Amino acid sequence: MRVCDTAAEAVDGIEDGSTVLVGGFGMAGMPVQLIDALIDQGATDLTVVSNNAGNGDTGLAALLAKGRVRKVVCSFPRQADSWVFDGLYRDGKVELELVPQGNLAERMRAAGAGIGAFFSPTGVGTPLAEGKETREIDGRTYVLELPIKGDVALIGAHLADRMGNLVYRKTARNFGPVMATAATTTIVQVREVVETGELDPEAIVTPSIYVDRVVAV
Amino acid sequence: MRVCDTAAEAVDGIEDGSTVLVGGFGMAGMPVQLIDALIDQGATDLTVVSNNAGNGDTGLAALLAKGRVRKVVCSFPRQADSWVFDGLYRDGKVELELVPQGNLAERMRAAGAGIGAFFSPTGVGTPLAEGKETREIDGRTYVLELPIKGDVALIGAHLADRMGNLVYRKTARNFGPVMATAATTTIVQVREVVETGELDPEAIVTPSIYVDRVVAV
Amino acid sequence: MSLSKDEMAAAVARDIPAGAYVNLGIGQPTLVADHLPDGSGVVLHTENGLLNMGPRPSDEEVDPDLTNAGKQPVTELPGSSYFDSATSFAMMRGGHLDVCVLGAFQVSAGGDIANWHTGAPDAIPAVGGAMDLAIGAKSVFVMMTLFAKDGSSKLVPSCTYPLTGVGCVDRVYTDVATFEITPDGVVVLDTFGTSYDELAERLDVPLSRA
Amino acid sequence: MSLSKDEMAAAVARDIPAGAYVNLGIGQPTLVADHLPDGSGVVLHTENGLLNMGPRPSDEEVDPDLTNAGKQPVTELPGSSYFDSATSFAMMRGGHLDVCVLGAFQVSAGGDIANWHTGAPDAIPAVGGAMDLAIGAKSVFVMMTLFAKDGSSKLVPSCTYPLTGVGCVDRVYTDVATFEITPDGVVVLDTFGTSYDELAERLDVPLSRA
Repeated sequence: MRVCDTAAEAVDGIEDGSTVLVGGFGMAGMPVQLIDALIDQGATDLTVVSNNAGNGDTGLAALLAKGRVRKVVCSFPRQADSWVFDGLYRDGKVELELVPQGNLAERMRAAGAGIGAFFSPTGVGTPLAEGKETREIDGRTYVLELPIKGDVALIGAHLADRMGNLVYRKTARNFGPVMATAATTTIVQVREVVETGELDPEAIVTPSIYVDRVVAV
Repeated sequence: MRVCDTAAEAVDGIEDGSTVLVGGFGMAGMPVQLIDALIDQGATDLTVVSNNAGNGDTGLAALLAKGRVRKVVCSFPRQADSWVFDGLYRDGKVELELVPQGNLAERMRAAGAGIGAFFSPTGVGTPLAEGKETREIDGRTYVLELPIKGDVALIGAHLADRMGNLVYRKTARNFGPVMATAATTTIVQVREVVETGELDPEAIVTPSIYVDRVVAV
Repeated sequence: MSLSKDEMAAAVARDIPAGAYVNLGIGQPTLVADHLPDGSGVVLHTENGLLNMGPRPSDEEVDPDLTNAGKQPVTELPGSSYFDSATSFAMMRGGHLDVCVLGAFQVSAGGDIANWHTGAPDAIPAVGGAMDLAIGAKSVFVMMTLFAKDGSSKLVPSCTYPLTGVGCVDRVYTDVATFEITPDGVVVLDTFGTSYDELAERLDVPLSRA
Repeated sequence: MSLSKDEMAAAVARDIPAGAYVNLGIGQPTLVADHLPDGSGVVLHTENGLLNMGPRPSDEEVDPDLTNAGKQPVTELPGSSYFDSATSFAMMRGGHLDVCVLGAFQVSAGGDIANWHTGAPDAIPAVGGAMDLAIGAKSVFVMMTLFAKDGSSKLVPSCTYPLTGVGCVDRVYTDVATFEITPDGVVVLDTFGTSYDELAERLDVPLSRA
């Protein structure tokens, strides 16, 4: 675990072609400063896994606008302010894998938890299960879903201690905890880094084992 | 959600033949008063799912000694003080399904999370995977594991509020949270029931949706 | 008289049991919250990670860290709890919600629902949590106008739009009638400004009376 | 001189990188904690739900709510976190622990481990978290005496006891030698009170020198 001085230091070394898990539900929990640093860092040909595909012209939308993203894996790309993604998608400049939100979260959980695959009832009989293996178990039909593992996770949290334990704030928690478990390198922007021992051990949401780099922004 | 006055009220209606998930790791988190009440209540022919199979002569061991348990599903029955289980097992009076601890927890999580089955790497190539379906995924071999659903969960927690939100204390947390999700009826003994709003919403471990009955003991 | 949106929301609210755990889908279903009686004890779930969600805050109280699934600012009530997305969807998928209320483009006589994609070739698809909600809650209520702008019924023998979930809808609340989807077919529970016979004639779906 | 249990634990401790996340199995492996240097930053995991576990408390400080996987009282260090069993085993199974140290009845030349069951027909089997630990950690270290009481080697061509995990052991720390299990076979890293040639003669497993 490294406490970084700058967002640039935090995103150092992210390679072209990486799968990057990006936290946030809309703007809540979105690691905007890390994404800005990633834009400056220059990695390209990225696969981005995130619930949405960018809002307005900042954060994930800005990364998309720079042409750095080859493929988006998400549940809800289309929003009132998703014009950047919309344009790229219509022009065939970005690939989309649409995943129901619960399967998206559970596929990342599986990656983090060492589960090889799981049978989900979500999406059965819909276009999003087409071509996937199905099985009837105990009278119900399920579709086989595979893990989504990230090379890197970029997430936003509220506070970290110097070991990397994290707490979040309200619904900004969303995809942060599961993405932290699912990436080889988990990079976190927080509002403040506190001394080790200041966070209540009973209330820590992401234990330090999942966190590689932290930066206060 | 009902706040019960007595443990007897809390365990009312548990039927013969039920599958009962019993929390605790050794004595930490063991819902001793609920088990005592279950002994008095009289339900029999039970399948008990718990990490251990009783310690000493109280709690789960006492339930076993009364001959109420047809089958134990657990990871670690044999302990220095598991003489009750040991005797019944050697006499062929109780059935044992031995499950690796992580698969035990994950199978209950699957039941609570609506997952039909999952591929686990744990136990592959060992006697505990014999007869189970295996599959190679991405170069690794996994064994297919099915959910374990309870009719009832009996768990111990530290505090509840009047809605049924729970917090635990230290390593007494263990199987409580996952069992709370995996049973049709979740019954909880706590040290104190506090007013709704007194628990920090960021630190609640088991949200009220999973809890049916609470009793302070 | 047919029902207004608010009257439809009130009709749904009346059928939600006291103390139920409920998810209200994005759009019209969110109106249902305004019609739950005081002291109902109904607990609202929002899939981005909150139980016991409260109403929209005043402008001064808006907190960007506290939104609903529609990304609108909300509040927390006493007894709230926060959790991450994997936990939230485990809760939904695991059948712990008593009721979810969804909007829909179409519902079939067999309880299939289509509410995420019109199938238009140039549309950008977005599904969010709709498929998880459709198959997860113990009871799935749909709230929609019965007829589309072109006059066609949205209660259909079989959905023509891409499906969200199969055989999962329990009740359909519309401006002119309330329907129950049963294994034996579609039952008309109530009509508003129309009659059972008018409906039976206009819909392609076999109906029966409650 | 062959190593004492404490010297074996010290040998293991020396090979644990600073800052590593480590699970020490029940029994002898717990001795390793006593040999980690001050300031190593090694974080101990106990599978019943705690990271950054501290040493045994004084008798007055014993807390029945705070134990390790062996159900012995322990303490928490600054920066600890608690979590439930499903989360704890997700952490293990997901490959997040850097090292786990296990005792064993037998280890095979291919890295199989047998440590949960002697196979005796009257034994009551108990596996606990051993199978999850064996396949979960990035590096699996085994700590055992090399020879059983009857003189037979516990490092074997193929385990005769029921397996705990297949092909998962990386290193074997014994009283008379330390071995590395590699895809190309078993490498002797160190010997204590014996020689490579003596070992090569006594074991049924092909060895090579480091």
